[in-house]
Amino acid sequence: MKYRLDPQPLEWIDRSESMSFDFEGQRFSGFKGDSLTSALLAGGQKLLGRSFKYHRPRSALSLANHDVNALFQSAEATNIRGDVTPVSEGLKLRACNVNGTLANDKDTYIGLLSRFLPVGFYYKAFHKPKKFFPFWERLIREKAGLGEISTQWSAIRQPKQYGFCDLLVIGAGASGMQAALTAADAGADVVLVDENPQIGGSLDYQLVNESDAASARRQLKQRIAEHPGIRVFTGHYACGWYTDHYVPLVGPEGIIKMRAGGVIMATGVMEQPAVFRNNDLPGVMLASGAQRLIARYAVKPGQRAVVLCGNDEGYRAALDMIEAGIEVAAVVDLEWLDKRGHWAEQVKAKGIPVLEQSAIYEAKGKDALKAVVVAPFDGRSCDSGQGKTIRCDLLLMSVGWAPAAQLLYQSGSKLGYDKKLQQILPRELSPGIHACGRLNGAFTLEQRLADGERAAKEAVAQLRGKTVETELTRFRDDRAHSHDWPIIGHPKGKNFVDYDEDLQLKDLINAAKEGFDNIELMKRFSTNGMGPSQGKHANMNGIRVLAEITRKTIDETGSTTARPMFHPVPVSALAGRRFRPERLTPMQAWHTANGAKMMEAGRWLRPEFYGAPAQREQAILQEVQAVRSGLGIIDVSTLGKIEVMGPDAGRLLDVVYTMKMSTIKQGMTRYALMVDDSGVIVDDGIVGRVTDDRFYVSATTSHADAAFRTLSLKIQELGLNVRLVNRTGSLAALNLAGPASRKLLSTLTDVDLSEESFPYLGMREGTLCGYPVRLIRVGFVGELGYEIHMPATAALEIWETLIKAGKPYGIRPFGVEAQRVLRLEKGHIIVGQDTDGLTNPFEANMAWAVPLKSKPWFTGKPSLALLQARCQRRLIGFRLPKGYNGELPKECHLIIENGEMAGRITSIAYSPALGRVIGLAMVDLPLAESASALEVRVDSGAMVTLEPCPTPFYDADGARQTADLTEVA
Amino acid sequence: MPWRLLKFGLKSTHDEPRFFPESKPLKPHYDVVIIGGGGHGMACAYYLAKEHGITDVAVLEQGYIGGGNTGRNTTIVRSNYLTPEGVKFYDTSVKLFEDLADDFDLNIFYSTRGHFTLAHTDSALRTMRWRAEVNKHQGIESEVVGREEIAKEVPYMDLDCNGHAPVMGALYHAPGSVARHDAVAWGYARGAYNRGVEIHQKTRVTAIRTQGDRVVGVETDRGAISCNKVISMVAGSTPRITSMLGLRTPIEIFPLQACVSEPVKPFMDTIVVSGSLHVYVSQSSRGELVMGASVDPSVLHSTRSSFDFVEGLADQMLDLFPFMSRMKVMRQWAGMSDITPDFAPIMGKTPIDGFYLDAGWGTWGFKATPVSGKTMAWTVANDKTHELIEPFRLSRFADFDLVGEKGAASVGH
Amino acid sequence: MTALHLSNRDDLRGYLLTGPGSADALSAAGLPLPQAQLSAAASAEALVARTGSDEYMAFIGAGAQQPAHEWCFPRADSVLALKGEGWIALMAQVCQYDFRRMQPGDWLMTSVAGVNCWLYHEINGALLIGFDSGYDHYMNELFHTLVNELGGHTLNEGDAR
Amino acid sequence: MKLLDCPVIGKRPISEFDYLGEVRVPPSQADELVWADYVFNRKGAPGVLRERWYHRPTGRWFVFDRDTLTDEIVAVVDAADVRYEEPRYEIPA
Repeated sequence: MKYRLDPQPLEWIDRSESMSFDFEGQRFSGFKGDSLTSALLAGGQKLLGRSFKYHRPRSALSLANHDVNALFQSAEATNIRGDVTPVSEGLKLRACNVNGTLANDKDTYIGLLSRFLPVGFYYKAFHKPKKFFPFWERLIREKAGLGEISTQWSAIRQPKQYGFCDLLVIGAGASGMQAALTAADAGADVVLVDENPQIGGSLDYQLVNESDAASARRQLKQRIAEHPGIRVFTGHYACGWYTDHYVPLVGPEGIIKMRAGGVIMATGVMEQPAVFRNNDLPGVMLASGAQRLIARYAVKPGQRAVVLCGNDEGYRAALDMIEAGIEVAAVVDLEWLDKRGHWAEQVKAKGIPVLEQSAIYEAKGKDALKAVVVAPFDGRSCDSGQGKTIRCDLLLMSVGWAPAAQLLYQSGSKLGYDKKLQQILPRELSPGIHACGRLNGAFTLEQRLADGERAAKEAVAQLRGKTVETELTRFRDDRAHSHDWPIIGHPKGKNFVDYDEDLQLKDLINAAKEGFDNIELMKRFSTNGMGPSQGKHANMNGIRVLAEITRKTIDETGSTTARPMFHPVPVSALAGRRFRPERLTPMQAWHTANGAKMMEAGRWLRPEFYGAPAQREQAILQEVQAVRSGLGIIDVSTLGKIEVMGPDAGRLLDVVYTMKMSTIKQGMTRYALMVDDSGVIVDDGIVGRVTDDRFYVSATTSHADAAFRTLSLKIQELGLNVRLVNRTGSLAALNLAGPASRKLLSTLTDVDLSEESFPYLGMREGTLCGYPVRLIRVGFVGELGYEIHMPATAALEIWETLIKAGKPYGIRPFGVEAQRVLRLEKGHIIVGQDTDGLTNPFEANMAWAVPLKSKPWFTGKPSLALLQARCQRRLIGFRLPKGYNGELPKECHLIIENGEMAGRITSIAYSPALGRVIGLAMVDLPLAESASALEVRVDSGAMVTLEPCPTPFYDADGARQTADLTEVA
Repeated sequence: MPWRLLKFGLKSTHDEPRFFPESKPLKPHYDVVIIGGGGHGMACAYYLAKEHGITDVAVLEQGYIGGGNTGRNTTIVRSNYLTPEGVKFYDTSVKLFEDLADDFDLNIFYSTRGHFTLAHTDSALRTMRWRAEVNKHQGIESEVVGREEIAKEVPYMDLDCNGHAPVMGALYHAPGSVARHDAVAWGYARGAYNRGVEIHQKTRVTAIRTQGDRVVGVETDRGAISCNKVISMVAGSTPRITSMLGLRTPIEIFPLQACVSEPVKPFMDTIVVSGSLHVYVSQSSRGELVMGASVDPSVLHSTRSSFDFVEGLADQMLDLFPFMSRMKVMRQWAGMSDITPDFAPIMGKTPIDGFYLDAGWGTWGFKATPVSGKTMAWTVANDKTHELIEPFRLSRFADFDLVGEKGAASVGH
Repeated sequence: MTALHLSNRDDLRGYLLTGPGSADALSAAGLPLPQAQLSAAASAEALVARTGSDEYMAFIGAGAQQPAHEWCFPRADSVLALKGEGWIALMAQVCQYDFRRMQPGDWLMTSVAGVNCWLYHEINGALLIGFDSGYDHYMNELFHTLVNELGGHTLNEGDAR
Repeated sequence: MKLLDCPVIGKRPISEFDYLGEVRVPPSQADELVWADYVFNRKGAPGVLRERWYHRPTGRWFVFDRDTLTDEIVAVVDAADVRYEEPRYEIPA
């Protein structure tokens, strides 16, 4: 590890534990705490990746999770960011987006073709002739993307948790640490979050060799560690700011969704590159990147350095390089040395040559930096004629900063460009949002600490409901730390503005020339800032370029919208634990023990039929026959079950349902149809009257919650004196249906089941197996039958008792499928199957359920009054000839009349009782009323003739629902 | 290498003409003012100029070209709708899309991928068959396919959805495509501009002037314009415009969100939609997965993002594609959807003479870009509703004569 | 604090009382009567929550008297009892509520892991989580997993008290 | 996730609510056009909208005035203030 330095005072690595891993087939080793990039650099591997488009050699830039040209992949993961991913033993890595090997990438030729691929070239080529586009597209797709995924990977889900705090401080640099302490001292419950594994921020790499920073660092860290009011989350990044201070913190173990009372943004600044020819060569780094590499990982970024300065910080970096044993060949300052402070003096004092009013005209080297050409710079361009070559293998760029203001933008805060600091700074903060530190223009250590304290005081006061004057500008520096034009043209280009997307200066200029001279349009046309780093080092220079071209100010130019995520977030973390609430009836265990094939009905599981999947059709038929000839039992616990009580109960039900419910006699029930304001059918069920002021309502499984909600809404709207109790879960229900039902039930209940005292549609209360139950004579399946509503706690016992006692009658449990056939034989609709999103009762052939004349009002009545005369279609019954054995039509096959669509089948099934196929179809008028035959087109394209017929198909006069057939027979 | 690329390489200067004009002052009068410089507005301007010779047209855009829902949608183009009128309309659009690159001489990356709409319940499967039958009747390639056929095309999908709501089948629509959304707006804008249409970005309409029941002009933050005809093609901003005229409509605005993953090498060639799981996904030519869900549950005139959206999307997506857990979501965004009660657009003439509406685009506006532009241009040029959009007239609500698209899944896209 | 553990409270019988006279019925049965809406009052054998202006939920043990009221309906809730160190961390995974704020005696109705629940913080420190018994299987499985992941243990009913 | 600050139950995430949209009151008298306007048309423009929300875990209804541009709750509305009598009229078809 020839580039590893002696121990650094604040290094993150643990030299007692080394780890080895493979990169591109070569063995490397690093220490615990190393990032992949630092370990590779320590081992002398400078080439870390290839660029997206031109496959140019690239290396480390920031060491701050912005290095998207050093992406790796393993058998288990892809697009691994080397600059922030810790080494682990045994990893096998290769570089992403290379054709062949990293060292020998066959796609490097694309770089040679770059002049043929100007900005937006793909919009202007490949589309003519049209038939060749798929060919070109395939080629383009092959080159697209970065890492490779494996579709064999298993799902990873990291549990998430909710977190809460008074104040969330994002960024644990000098100002963030101070803000957290000040706020916590004032009694606030503070969370301090930082994306790095340790708190300290730039104090620990930029000011690591500053003696006055050392004591501040020591004190801040120690006090934070000891403070009971501060919870610290290192290794977590705030991926976005969402409404009401909801800030997800993404960490190695998963996401903490932090809900804060207020947020202090101390997110700092992101160092920006200079734009010059070959500014992407391995060896060209951000100054802060080199400082991180040394301070955190004790890795030497090079042997002989040139430092390009547009600010004081560059001089600090130069001193740090010297400290690390790196030869500093020269400092190149974009301006005059006398603008700089004491760091520059120290550099000068060490005899380092400083080239003033100069810039890097170009960097040289094939696969790595070998030299730079320095030329005089007038603030806008270089005098290339006076270029001077300096040999070096490291170039540090220290030309300015962009605020890490993504979350600030997301919070709705306003920012603007400050000419004094040459930086975008906060101007107007949203409620509960605070900003401090370098993000807010406070640059010296004193300023940053004072600004942190200020922001915290303001935040705490605001939390406590006090109105406070924000003094955002009070501790801002009064000098620039960014150069307003660190951008150097070059006739041969390759001066990159966006490393992610391989965009050169001319690409932006040309985009603007073509009319894409709005910052958003420029982004979309050129793709500047659209890569994985989302413009973290491309946006600021992009704005500067566009402002220059259009001769506008930075503020007039504006910036693109900063959307989440701040850093990309793994889907495994976003997905979290898998919650799939599943609702079971009390009879579930019995169903599965007895071979039920279960189906999902919303959250419920219901038996579809009982038997092996292979015997599906047969099982359903047998279930149907059991109900018709003997006895069947079905679990209908999923029905909505609602008690409606109070003086206005009848009035409520009259408003909600089409038919009059307030006239139901005690102990009787009535079919209940619900439509919406526009007259469309939304639900059906039954309403029964328990006592004068008490009703019992059932609703369909899928609409149970909505029906309850509708009832309670009407109570609110009309101010009715009604109490509702939703008993869907506390009561179970079953339907005991078939000719033998009365006989069986009579032995188990104290209710008088005789036809005279308990007629069809009646409802009685009594006991069954000793439990209180409600019995309802229902007719959905068309046989004598009883719906039994019972306590959920007793349901299984009652069910099993009935099954046992029903043995002599051949009792058979039946599922949803058999019930569908049974109800179809009776011509009953299923809402949502025989109706669609626009079906009204007239179309559903249920005019009988719409008492327009006799009822003064119900929801949807005026609409139905209007729709009555405008019906365009009608639900009718049809059948196929007995013994039909041709291709069977299916639900939703179309009725065709004279070659035009004229309707569709909504339900169809073989009726064992009738010995033929029957169904319902929604058919256009007047065809529905006049046709003696309908043609339906089946899967094969053939036409099948349907014979319209009246419904019910079975037992039209309903005799079987009232007669006790075992006695009749 | 295509000739065009050679040409770029052989020239030393970049002398490509401008797509759009530089900013200049508004004229005091135009024959036609189009509010909204998205795909629809630009398409309408393009066809007005190209097919009807109407070029005294100003397109007023409050932001930048294509910056609204045109640049925020997930770029799916298809015609497998449920109603005959919907199918006819969107099929015309698909056909226009197929020739658009030629028409513009601009590559819009129109890429036919095939489109699966998954059914996880038997009722969804029934609706799929309904759609397939209606589609086939009108000559659209559309069919219900079983699990085996899905597995063949999308072998890496977990059809059992990890045990909940397994896939039972799908509606497969071979012509389902994606296109580069921005390029569609740019192509129309360039074509309109080259034919004399004026395009004014950063120009916000603040009022619409009427005399009696007639439109006579618009006011903007850059001055007033007199004109004879105003077409509102502003999707998510429609209620702001209609309220200037006191015109009531059923439109409500709900945010619709989407996100993209980090780019990876292409592996997914088809478009997959699941209404039950509220997800849809395709892979762009940049290698990013483009993913979306259904609209947010409450009205909001904002393009803010919510975290619940990405969480829910990620959670459901893993039931279909477990391996995606090791990918990363890079960026999320939102658009404002103008939703109607019957999930069909509102197009054509209005009770106000000279004021035309092209709205109610909900989550399905991008795929209608060419046909909307074309039929609206015809309608404006002839002051008579084009027959393709007759079913989408605003007055259908007063007539209780709604379009039946609601039967199709709400996550259609 | 003791180690995290989970138990089922099958001993509680639940009732919902609504309408005028609910409060009197509770008092007549000697049950505690909470004053504020969405607050609860407990006695040794009973827990009563006021869920509306004249609506109450009562959960009573074997020794308490069942309230007599025209509109009194038995409920069929499943009730989990969560107790011990780390219960707040566990709840943070399933519920968007700051449980650090929940004090003994507090009553809360919220969504837990996608299921509507009522929660009551017992004076002795256990958190009761009640929900529709249809979700019994789902919630038990989930909570057992969570408790095990967090290093706690699950107990049979009876062991809990 | 947005929070709704409600009377009695306090601040709750909107995922616990069903959104019922604009509070609408049937017209006291109506012809066909007025009725259709009530059924279908909405105040779609950005601004303060009076809306109903249903809190599922407690079964409670809330009415808020919310600014649909900024997503801020402007006022909590007493349910009694938005009550109406069910109308009783016939619309000539």
